[in-house]
Amino acid sequence: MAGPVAPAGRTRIAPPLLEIRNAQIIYDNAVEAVRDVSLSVPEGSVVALLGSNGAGKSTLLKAVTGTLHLEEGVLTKGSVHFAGEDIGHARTERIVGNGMVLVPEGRRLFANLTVDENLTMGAHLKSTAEMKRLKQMVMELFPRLAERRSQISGYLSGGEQQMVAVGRALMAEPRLLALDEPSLGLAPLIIDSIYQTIGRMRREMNMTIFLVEQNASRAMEIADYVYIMENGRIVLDGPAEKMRTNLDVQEYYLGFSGGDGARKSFRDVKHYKRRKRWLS
Amino acid sequence: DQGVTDTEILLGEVEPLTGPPGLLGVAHNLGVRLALAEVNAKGGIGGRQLRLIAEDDGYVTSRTIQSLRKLIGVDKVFALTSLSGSGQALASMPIIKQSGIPAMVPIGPLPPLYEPPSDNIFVVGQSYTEGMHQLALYLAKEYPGAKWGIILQDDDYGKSLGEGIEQAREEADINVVFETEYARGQKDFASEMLRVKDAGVEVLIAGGIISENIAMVKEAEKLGITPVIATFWPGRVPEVLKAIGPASDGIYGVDYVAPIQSEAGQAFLELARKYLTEDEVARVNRYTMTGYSSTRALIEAMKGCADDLTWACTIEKLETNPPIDTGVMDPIGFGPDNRFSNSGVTIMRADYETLSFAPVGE
Amino acid sequence: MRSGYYKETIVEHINLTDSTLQRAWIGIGLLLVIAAPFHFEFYGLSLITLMMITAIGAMGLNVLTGWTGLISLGQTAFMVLGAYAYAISTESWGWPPLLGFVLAGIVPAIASVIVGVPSLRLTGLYLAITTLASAFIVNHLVLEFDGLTNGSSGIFVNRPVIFGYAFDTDAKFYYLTAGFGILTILACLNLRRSRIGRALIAIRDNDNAARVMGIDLRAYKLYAFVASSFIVGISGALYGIFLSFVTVDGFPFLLAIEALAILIVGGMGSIAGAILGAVFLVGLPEVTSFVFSWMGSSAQSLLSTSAHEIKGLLYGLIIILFLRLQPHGLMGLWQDARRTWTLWPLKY
Amino acid sequence: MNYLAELLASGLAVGAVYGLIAMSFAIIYKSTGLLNFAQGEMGMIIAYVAWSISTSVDGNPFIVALGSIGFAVLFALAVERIVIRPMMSEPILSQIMVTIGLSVIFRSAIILIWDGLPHNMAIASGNQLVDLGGVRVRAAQIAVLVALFAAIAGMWAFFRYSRFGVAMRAVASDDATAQLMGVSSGKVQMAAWAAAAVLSGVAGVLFAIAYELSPSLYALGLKAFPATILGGLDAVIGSAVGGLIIGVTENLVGGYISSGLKEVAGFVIIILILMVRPYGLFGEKRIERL
Amino acid sequence: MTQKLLQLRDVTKSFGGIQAVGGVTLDVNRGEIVSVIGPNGAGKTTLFNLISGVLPVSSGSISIEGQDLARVPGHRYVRLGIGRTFQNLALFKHGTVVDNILVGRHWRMKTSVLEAALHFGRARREEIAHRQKVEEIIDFLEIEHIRDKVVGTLSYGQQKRVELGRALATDPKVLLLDEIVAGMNQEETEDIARFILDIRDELDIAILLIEHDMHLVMDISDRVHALNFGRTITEGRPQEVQSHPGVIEAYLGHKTEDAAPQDARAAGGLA
Ligand SMILES: Nc1ncnc2c1ncn2[C@@H]1O[C@H](COP(=O)(O)OP(=O)(O)OP(=O)(O)O)[C@@H](O)[C@H]1O
Ligand SMILES: Nc1ncnc2c1ncn2[C@@H]1O[C@H](COP(=O)(O)OP(=O)(O)OP(=O)(O)O)[C@@H](O)[C@H]1O
Ligand SMILES: [Mg+2]
Ligand SMILES: [Mg+2]
Repeated sequence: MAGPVAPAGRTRIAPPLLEIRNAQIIYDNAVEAVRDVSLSVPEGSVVALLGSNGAGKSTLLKAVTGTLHLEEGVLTKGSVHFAGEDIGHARTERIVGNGMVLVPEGRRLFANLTVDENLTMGAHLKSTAEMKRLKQMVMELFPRLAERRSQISGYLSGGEQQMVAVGRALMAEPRLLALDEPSLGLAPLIIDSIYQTIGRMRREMNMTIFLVEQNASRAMEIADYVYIMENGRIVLDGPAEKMRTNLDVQEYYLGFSGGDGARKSFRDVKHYKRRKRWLS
Repeated sequence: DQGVTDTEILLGEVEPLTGPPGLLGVAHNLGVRLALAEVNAKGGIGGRQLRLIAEDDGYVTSRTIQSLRKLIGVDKVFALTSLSGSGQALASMPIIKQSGIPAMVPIGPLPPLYEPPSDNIFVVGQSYTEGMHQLALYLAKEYPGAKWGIILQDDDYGKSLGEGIEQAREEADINVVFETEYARGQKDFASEMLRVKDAGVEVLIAGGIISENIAMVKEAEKLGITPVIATFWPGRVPEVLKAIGPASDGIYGVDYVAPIQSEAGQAFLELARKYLTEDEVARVNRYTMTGYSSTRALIEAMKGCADDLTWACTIEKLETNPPIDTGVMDPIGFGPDNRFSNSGVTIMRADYETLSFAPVGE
Repeated sequence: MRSGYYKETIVEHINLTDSTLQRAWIGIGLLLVIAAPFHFEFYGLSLITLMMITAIGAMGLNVLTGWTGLISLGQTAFMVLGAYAYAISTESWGWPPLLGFVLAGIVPAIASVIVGVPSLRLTGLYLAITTLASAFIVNHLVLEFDGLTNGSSGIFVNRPVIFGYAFDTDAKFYYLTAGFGILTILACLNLRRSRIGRALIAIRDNDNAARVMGIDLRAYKLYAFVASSFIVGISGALYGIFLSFVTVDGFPFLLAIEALAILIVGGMGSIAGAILGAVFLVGLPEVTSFVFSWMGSSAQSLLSTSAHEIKGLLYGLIIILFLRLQPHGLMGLWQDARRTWTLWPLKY
Repeated sequence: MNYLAELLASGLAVGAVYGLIAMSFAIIYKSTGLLNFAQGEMGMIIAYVAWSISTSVDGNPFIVALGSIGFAVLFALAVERIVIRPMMSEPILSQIMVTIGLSVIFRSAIILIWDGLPHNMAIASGNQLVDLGGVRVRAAQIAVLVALFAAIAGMWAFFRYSRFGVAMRAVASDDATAQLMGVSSGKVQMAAWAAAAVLSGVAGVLFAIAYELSPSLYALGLKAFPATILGGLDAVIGSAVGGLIIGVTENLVGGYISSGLKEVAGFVIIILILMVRPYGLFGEKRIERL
Repeated sequence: MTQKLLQLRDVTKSFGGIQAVGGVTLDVNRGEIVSVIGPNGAGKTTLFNLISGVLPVSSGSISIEGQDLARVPGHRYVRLGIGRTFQNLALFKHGTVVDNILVGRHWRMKTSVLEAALHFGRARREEIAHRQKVEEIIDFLEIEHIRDKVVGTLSYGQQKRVELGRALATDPKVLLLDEIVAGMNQEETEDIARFILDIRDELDIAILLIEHDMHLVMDISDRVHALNFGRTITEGRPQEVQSHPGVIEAYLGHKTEDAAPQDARAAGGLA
């Protein structure tokens, strides 16, 4: 597997910012959720990870941010390197201190803190002045949050909570931002602005993005490189442009039928056991 | 019977050895060990050495029962030297009666333990009721016409004291102006003492065990009132006086055991120094004396049966032996229909200077 | 080595056992229970009896705390009520013991409704406090109504005679307790696999969703209170008979903490956990005594006056170490062991 | 009138002791979601250490104060580091159970290290009687009230102005996610334990001076726990208020009705208040929405 | 017989100062699939909470099959035929998949505590019958492979399916689905779309759907109801709503003659 290279124009022969090698992850000493996965995220790039439910995407992100052990999960084989350091078994705060931040699955807001306090927590490692500036930026990105600023976050609507979760991660201005389904439950309009922001951060701050997303068309639009995961393995990977032309990707992730470039209607979906070519 | 080998006789006892009640249990235990060490030094009983197994129940009834079963059933002791506190002893009665093992009860003698008498349960000392009765009569005589305040604990201990006062009221003129019960474990007695002050109490019966009495007296000091204060024997230990401070001077007490400061008490200490370590001697108090005395009574009975060391014989000797005098309390004797030593009590007063009590009138 | 059994019918899913092997184990267990009095003497037997009584109480608490997630520190109140209901009805009024046992269940059950109704809105430790409060209030009432309860003097309780059969020896009383124990286990297992048990678990995991599924939260929380205190009341009556003497002092507040500890150490919500936890915590003082005697008699005499404090220290230490190594309790340990067993020699 | 004043004074004095320990329960709860069942015992141990220091340095109050605060902090940190921290990601009930185990150990240790006897602890003039307009109190009782108000002010300022205060609440709410924000939940927990130990130590020492020092001192924890619940488990300042309410109620009931009802009265108040406010007087509601 | 199944009249809900739902009137007829769309925080989930009895209405009325729900306690809504799934997952995490779905059958079971404790006769028969039903649902949703797993350990998407199963188990007349396909990829969304259509066609259950996936909404709904700030913007056939300027401005963000411009772009990449 070749893996992605740094985006064009930035020809450095540096190791990728995040690199996972031959990872195996096991829950409860019994469930093998990820097996032999290798993947790398070069500095300044956007890498997307797609895959069906239960494929192990979130598990991989938990491993990267050191929160696996909280759910009785263990990285049993392989290694995870971030910025050259082996973080396979490092403590979460240390990983975060080194510049990686995760928007976890299920939002995980501090339910009894206000929106404002949640955002403050995002900038926990920043100075107060920085925090104010970043908060300003997040409020502009999500005007809805400005209205709800002093509301207890546990009472927000699902989408509003998602905005807080994404905003909170942006507050950290991380070197690498890992997002677990950022567009989950958001209205189309908001999804647009989130992706615009991600794009902007990447351009302006050279932020590296590691994206897990079900909204495949959106993810492929912004990604440089795409991995596809099934049943705990990486089954397919390649540069985004190339992946878009893959017939299976078109059928299973983009919803085009039969390669004629037209989206098929959900009304016409037939049920038959289809076979993905990569699962031969 | 069980517990007797060619070289050894096993005895057992249950008492609280941990936590705050351990103050009482450990001291008692030392008394029993002292009595054993004394005979052992003289060659034991019929050439057999005595050995004691002490079980801790932490003052929890279910653990008392468990420990007794262990002592009787597993360790197979020959006799018991204590059944822990009064409630625990009461709960143990069925087991003890059923097994037939001779048992001495030197802590917390309550009437149901000896009325009606059980064949094998021997109660040493005096009941709380009678002790309180005597103390109240004395105070009534000494302070005629005084206003009385009574603060009692809401358990069988407090109830016994209350009965003692009732008895005294039938015989003497006692004017009670304030009476209350508190829940066991209470620490703050401010409101009670305020009511004492409010009622103008002149004689106060502080019916707590240890900490409660300390709290009451200190509170009286705080409020600037100086009633005559009377406490009961469980709290008659030097530590209480020390903890209260100078305000403890002149507190009344009552007991059937001689004060340490007395001649008999000093002689007892002398004996203790001979057989116990320094550390242990420091923990000697009135419970050591009762434990020692009652165990002596048991040992004398066993000695009388040296060749035929059985339960039946021991019980018979306990019944028929002449009263055993240990010096620190009235001679201990029982009779065919009497399982209660019914020891006489002495009224005493505290002296803060020497941290001790002395019989009144001396 | 077995790796689970394939089930073909639904009946197999709801049966309590799923294999002959399991049935064999249960048979062996029953035989052991029956054989115990022949092997253990006086003391050992009473220890096992105490374990059983404790286990019954723990299973009762488990219905409320383990299944429904309502933490209670007031179980002693229901034990006290059960014990007194039995003692008063059989000893003071001379009613037959069987009726006494029924009362020992029903009286606490009614009381639990009185405690339960005002507590319906409470959760977590807030509920723990109101149940704790009710325990204090019950004790106070028992002392207050001394005409009925004999106040602080307590009531002596004799071993029961049921249908002319006297459970007067230790072995017979043990069998009586074992009988109650087995009935409790069966009742709990059945409840757990019924709609009631599922409703309770649903309330614990997500009460709002449970309501949307048609579960009446108030009614079911009260069911849990009632069922739990019924069982706990029975264990209280047995405990009273075991002690042969019923007073409020016989049921210290510590028991409530210990009951909770049993569930945690055993594994919250599991019936087997409650039983194992009871065995563990009731047996632990024996273990510490053993460890202590193993340290040698010289050590013992050296520490003569503080030996018992050291035992206390050891007791606390063992609990901490156990939870450190096995935070999911004895059931967690058991599951780990079983997984290793079924999966061996394959690792995953 | 004076009778009432004296009842109130002693109610406040003992309530302040409950309040301080109640605050320490709440601090640990608020910042880690854990209930420390050994809090009363920790206060007791600190009081004993203070007593030991005072008997060996002849009662110099400054040395005693510094020494016991220093000890409180070190003690709390040691307990946190050795016993609690390794349990951090385990189920909360297991953590609570560990603190129950700790309480057993501490209670035994007291008697092992010191003894089972009650003692008179005379530090500085803590025992001295002070006359406040006809109401006599001990100096230590005034001190405990002062300490309580100082603690209230300090906590208020801390949670109002410090970002660390927000972090503490975040850790209690979801410590895994707090770590994802770069919060070191270990540090937060250490700070909470240290602060709690100091508060309950102050309460223990001053109680021992004003009343007595004995191995049953830990029972103060059993009094303070209801106070915390009354104020609200996560309401640090509310718990202090809860302590005062319970202290005053007990004394009023004892003074006007009967002592036997003292204990019960406190609990009845709690039940009544919880029926109206299921999260205590000042506690935060559990947030739930679908 | 009226075709009207669920009727909302002028329904309002306020939280303190916030009016989350403001005067919504909405009907769901038998055999219909109706979608509710709107920006985040528009009040869609709150509307569901009102219909399913999680929250009481502030004013207005809701009725099902002509029966007014105002005086019905929350746990009885399900008996009247209202079943739902939750946006943020509200499963019983420690139970297995089967357990969770069985809870959906709860209200149809009648065993009393005593019978349950004995597990005999009716209790046993009933249990078997309802388990049968649950197996059918598991079959229908194709989740056999996880049937005995503890729900808390399933992935997000798997849990959503279990929720759907649990809601189906309540035998609803109208099924409320709150963002059921969020977190699912194309393939899984297709499966769910098929389930929804089958549920409607085969089980004759009306469906009220909250969804942000416009393709799905436009493809399968009979009618669409658009909300903003708790108020109705418009209601009508999918195409009408999609081209409504208010909806575009508040929600979609661009004129969408063509349903999915970004897909078109993506498709363009193929050429
Ligand atoms: N805590 C856990 N314990 C046991 N198994 C788990 C746990 N968490 C996840 N799994 C299992 O690991 C596998 C991968 O789950 P994961 O959450 O990583 O999937 P995912 O790719 O994120 O799926 P989705 O798109 O639905 O979020 C699933 O089969 C799941 O059942
Ligand atoms: N219990 C509550 N207390 C206070 N405010 C609430 C409560 N529930 C909802 N709200 C507010 O009501 C508004 C509507 O919320 P709702 O969840 O209905 O939105 P929604 O349309 O479902 O949004 P989304 O698409 O993001 O899920 C939100 O602004 C939310 O903050
Ligand atoms: Mg996921
Ligand atoms: Mg919503």
